[in-house]
Amino acid sequence: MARVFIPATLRDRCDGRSEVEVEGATLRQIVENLDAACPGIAARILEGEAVRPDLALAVNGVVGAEGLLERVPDGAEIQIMPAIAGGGAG
Amino acid sequence: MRAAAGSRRIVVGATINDEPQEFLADERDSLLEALRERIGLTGVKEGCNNGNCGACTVILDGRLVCACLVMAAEVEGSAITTIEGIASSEGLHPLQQAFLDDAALQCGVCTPGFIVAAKALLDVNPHPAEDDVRLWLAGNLCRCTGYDKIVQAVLDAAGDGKESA
Amino acid sequence: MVTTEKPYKVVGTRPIRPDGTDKVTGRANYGADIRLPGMLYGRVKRSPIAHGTIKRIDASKALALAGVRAVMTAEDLPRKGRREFAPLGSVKISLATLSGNVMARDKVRYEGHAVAAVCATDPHIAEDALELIEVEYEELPPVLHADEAMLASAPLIDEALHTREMATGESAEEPSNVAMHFVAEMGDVEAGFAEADVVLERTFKTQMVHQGYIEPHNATAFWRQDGGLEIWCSTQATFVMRDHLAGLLEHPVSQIRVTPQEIGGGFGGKISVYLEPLAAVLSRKTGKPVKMTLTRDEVFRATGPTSGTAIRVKLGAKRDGTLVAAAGELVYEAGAFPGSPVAAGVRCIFTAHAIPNQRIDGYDVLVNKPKVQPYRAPGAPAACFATDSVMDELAERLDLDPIALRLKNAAVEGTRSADGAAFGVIGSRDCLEAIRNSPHYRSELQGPNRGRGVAHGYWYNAGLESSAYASVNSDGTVALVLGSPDIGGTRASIAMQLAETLGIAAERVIPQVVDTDSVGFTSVTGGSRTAFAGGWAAHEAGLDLRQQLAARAAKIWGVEAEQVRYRDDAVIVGPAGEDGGERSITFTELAAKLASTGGMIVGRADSNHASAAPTFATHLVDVEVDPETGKVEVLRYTAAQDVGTAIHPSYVEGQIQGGVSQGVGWALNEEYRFDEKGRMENASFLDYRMPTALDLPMIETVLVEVPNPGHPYGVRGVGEVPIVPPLAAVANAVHAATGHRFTELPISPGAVLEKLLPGED
Amino acid sequence: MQAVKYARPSSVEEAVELLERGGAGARVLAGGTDLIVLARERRIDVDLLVDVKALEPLTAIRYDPADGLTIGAAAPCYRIAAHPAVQEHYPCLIDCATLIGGVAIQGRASLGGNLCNASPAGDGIPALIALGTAVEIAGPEGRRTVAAEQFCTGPGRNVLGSGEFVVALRAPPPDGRAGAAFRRFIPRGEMDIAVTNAAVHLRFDGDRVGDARVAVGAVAPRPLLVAEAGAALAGAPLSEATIEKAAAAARAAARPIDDMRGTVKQRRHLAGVLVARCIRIAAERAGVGP
Repeated sequence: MARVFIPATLRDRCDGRSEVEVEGATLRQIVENLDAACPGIAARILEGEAVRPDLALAVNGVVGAEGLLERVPDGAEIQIMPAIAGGGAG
Repeated sequence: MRAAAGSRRIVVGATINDEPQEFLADERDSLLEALRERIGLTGVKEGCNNGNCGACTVILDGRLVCACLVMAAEVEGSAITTIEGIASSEGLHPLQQAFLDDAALQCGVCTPGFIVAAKALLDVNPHPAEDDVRLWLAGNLCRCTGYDKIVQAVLDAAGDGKESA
Repeated sequence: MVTTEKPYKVVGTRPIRPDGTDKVTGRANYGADIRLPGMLYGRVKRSPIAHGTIKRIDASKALALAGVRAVMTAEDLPRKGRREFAPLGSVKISLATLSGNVMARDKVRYEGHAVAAVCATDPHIAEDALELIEVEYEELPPVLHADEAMLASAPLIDEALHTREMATGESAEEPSNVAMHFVAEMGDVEAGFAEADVVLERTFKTQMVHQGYIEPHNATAFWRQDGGLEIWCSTQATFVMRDHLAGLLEHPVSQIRVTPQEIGGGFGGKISVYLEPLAAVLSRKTGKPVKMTLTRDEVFRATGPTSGTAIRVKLGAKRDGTLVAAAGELVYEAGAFPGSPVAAGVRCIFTAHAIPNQRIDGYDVLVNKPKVQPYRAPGAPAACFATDSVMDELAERLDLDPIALRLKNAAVEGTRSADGAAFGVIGSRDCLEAIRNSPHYRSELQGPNRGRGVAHGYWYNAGLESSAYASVNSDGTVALVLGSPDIGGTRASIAMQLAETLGIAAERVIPQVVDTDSVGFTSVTGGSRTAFAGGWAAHEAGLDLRQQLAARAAKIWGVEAEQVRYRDDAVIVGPAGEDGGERSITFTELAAKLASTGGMIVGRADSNHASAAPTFATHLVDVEVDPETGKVEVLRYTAAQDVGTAIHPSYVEGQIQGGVSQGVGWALNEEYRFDEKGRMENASFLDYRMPTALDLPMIETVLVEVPNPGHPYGVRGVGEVPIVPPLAAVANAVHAATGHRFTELPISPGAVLEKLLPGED
Repeated sequence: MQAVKYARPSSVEEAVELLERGGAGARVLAGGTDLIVLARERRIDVDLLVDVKALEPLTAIRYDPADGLTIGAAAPCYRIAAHPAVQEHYPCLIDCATLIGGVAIQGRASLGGNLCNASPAGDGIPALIALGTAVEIAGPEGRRTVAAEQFCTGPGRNVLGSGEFVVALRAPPPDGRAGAAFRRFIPRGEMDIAVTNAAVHLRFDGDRVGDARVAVGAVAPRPLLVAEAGAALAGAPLSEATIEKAAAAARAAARPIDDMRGTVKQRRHLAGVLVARCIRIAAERAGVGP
């Protein structure tokens, strides 16, 4: 079971809830199961076969490199956040 | 502006890093352009090309100048020292060693100008105070270090000079 | 000063950087230093107006000039779709945006926007040719300020742009200059404010500022007759450059090789492509290598900067200082194409503090100014300026010590930010305490017109992919091949981590940064990720070497590999031999035997770790304000930062001192100034006033080491966060000195005088 | 930079001829720190650079107690600042010769060039005006002399006619108990264009100010000699009241503009501040306490 934090503007899909608990061992399963709980939400998160280019899914606060294949440990927290870049320090 | 007219090639004779030489330049070349593009002394850096960053600092007849503010044609008969002429066959100049020891460079592109400028300072003031160093180096911009370690390196190099003298 | 002792031999020492000698003798090759046989010189024709349609481009006179070899325009670049993306680290960037910024097509969107490029046999001729390229524009009214740009009546910079709601991915029906709207919300912000005893709401403004690297952008391209494209340039991201060129030119990645030259500073501004595709097309047209360099004027007008911002912050606190609610609205100028760092601003604005109820709105807004690029902790400094100015006022209002107020509310392990993420092990409190305990904070600031300010900042850091190859030489050294361009000394810090893993001296690892064909994919040098991820890859390559070396020793000794162990002191030990003693061989001895026992060995790693840990910084500054001139002098500065583990403390200190310097410049004097037509007025180092050596004191650093549990050596990125607190710290100090709050940057002498001389005219 | 030719005449007459024949596109190259930038950025039309640094009258610095100080128009700032007579008698010139740009700029830039460039904010000009400097000009009609305060006519404009150039600057000899000072205000510590600058020369008769010359820059299209400020000081002992009167006169004379380097309000205010500061330093240099 993972705890998905729902951003404010997606809560209309989840009866106003800010967190939803769903099953899933990978992010793909999490998104599929989330869509079952909150119909239509997957269409907002995905574009084609991948996460929307301007979004990122974090597992326990960390955005991994494996996209929807990222493993999700039991009890994990999932955040849906904008994809953002860094600068550079030299 | 009038239409572009072709410019002449000129031959300039100067002593560069203790080697007398003649080089071909465009009449409208600055000393910076001539050093970099005609002679290949690319240690002299271009940062702004209008005298505000000091990356192209060289010593011309004993005086610190911005190579971007000198015409190549003007240096006929002059002596020029660039960063390439600071170290000797015996090794690095104490300033160069101090910059390494003190981590006084990050990206390194301003470093040649700072070292040439600092050398000119130590030539006239072998034991400068921190304020002297800051004032003298105010014409050289560094964006990486916040100047702290550069100023320290110059002070340290001056200290080394004192010990060995 | 460094606060902890570490159990390491190499990590934490201060060896001389491997590339140092070349850089102090002028031998290091930077991008503009390249000279190839037959090379042509290219220049860019730029728009003199901020907004307009291109009616006609006529290059015939330029092409007729003796020595001119080719001219290109946007017609020579493939048209890219808005939803075609190229990767850029953890984000993706629209190729239409990239292509449109590289060269204007149909419309110019800012003064300095490239409209054509020319190459010639001599740089002077290329410059002469610029004046002979005729461009006819139909001028449009420019939109120069975000607040105007957001009005429904504003002229549209891009008629096809519709505001996109970040979370839902839905676009508005009407076109707008607002590219994106971000929201982050946690708890119940209304209820939070209702609970508060004190509520402060203030609005802050900052102007565009430039990264200010000393080396202008440059690129040299050679498009070979067989289709291979060679690029030499100063970039923070060779592989990103390669992939972007592949997308922009519709040329196979396999046919593009990017060779990084030494890079003279970047700070985020040398990630994007500018000249490379232009040089490539000109080379394709001429069959010759083409070198292009920007002038400083062009660097200011057409690269960088970071966003000008308008930020509203509302904080609610209990009487004891406990923060109960925060609301923020961040409006960031994107420049002429979408992509401001407002999302990062949203992420960072309140995150250094534990606040249960938050609502943050962020807007990415187009204006007719250069397209912004990342700049050191992009988005965070302006956000921190806003929040920590209000924190300062709150401390004053509640009669609390400013550090005590921040300690009371400091984020700790488990604290959640508005996007729901909870912190792991962090050093937020540690930095605040380090400053509270510093001699500087304990000293009394004496004298008139002086003031002391403090601020506390946060940055999240990045991980991403890095590769490393390490080959053992017969003399007991290791050649380390890296893909990360070294801007600030990362060759040293990465080599040191490999040396630590192998148990050998730092000087025995010889690092080299190589081209995109010679090492595995390595992402951008940026986001403070290089020492973290590059070091991790080097560590893994070292582990690979340890294993192979142990196996080789086992083979030599005729024992099972499992019986052999590589010790941390670089001695390989195995089971007792015939003489009864433990078998052992040093790394150096074994290196000499490799060739005759099966060949030399190479350790490899392709690593991709996401566990870059966040960093915090607390800055303390004393200033003196000249009441007659309004000039602010920085008297003393101390910066405490959670650096994880300081691999090479000198370069960690250098990163902090450099970030402080940029932050002080941003606070006091740096700003883009535009006239009413959107033409930049101060595009030179004379009038864009970056700090000189005279403008700063020595900058004291306190390296607080809270190792990152997600890294083998505890590394956290260190380069970004030092630019976050200075804006607020300086503003708070000026307030202490003058009694005036400055909500707009820069706090230039003119701005200070304006407050000090209210009655005079 | 557009195509240019370079010439290095060996006499003043040859230089005059080159300039006259070259017309508007011919420019005198002294230190080059302004000219080369302007030419490179194509902000001026130039096709001939006449390098006058081989001409002895343009590089010499001479001092004679009777005639005063003569500075060759192309003498670089560092040589001016290092000259013993300048150090002893004209510290006001050291103020500006060590402030124009950084050390590398001072290795080339000249006070003559700074004057000819005629920037309203030129850091060499107020001191020349305050000292009562005469500008010696060579041209096709021979030599003529113009007072420093008359030399600049507007931003980037001066009195020089076709074929004319400045040979030397002549400052009068020190006159009894006198002192002068130059100060400027810039936002950074160095490497900036003055937001406002000022210079003051004071000559004392006993404990009274006998004669005062006050100049301010960057507050009008050209650097100004503010006679009212001088008059406010002359004839009375120096006091806070007369200093404030002089500062007020400088503020009143200022006709500044708003631009990216400063505002009207700021510049007018600074004119008063800098004039007051210069008066105090000049008095101190004259050996008169405030």
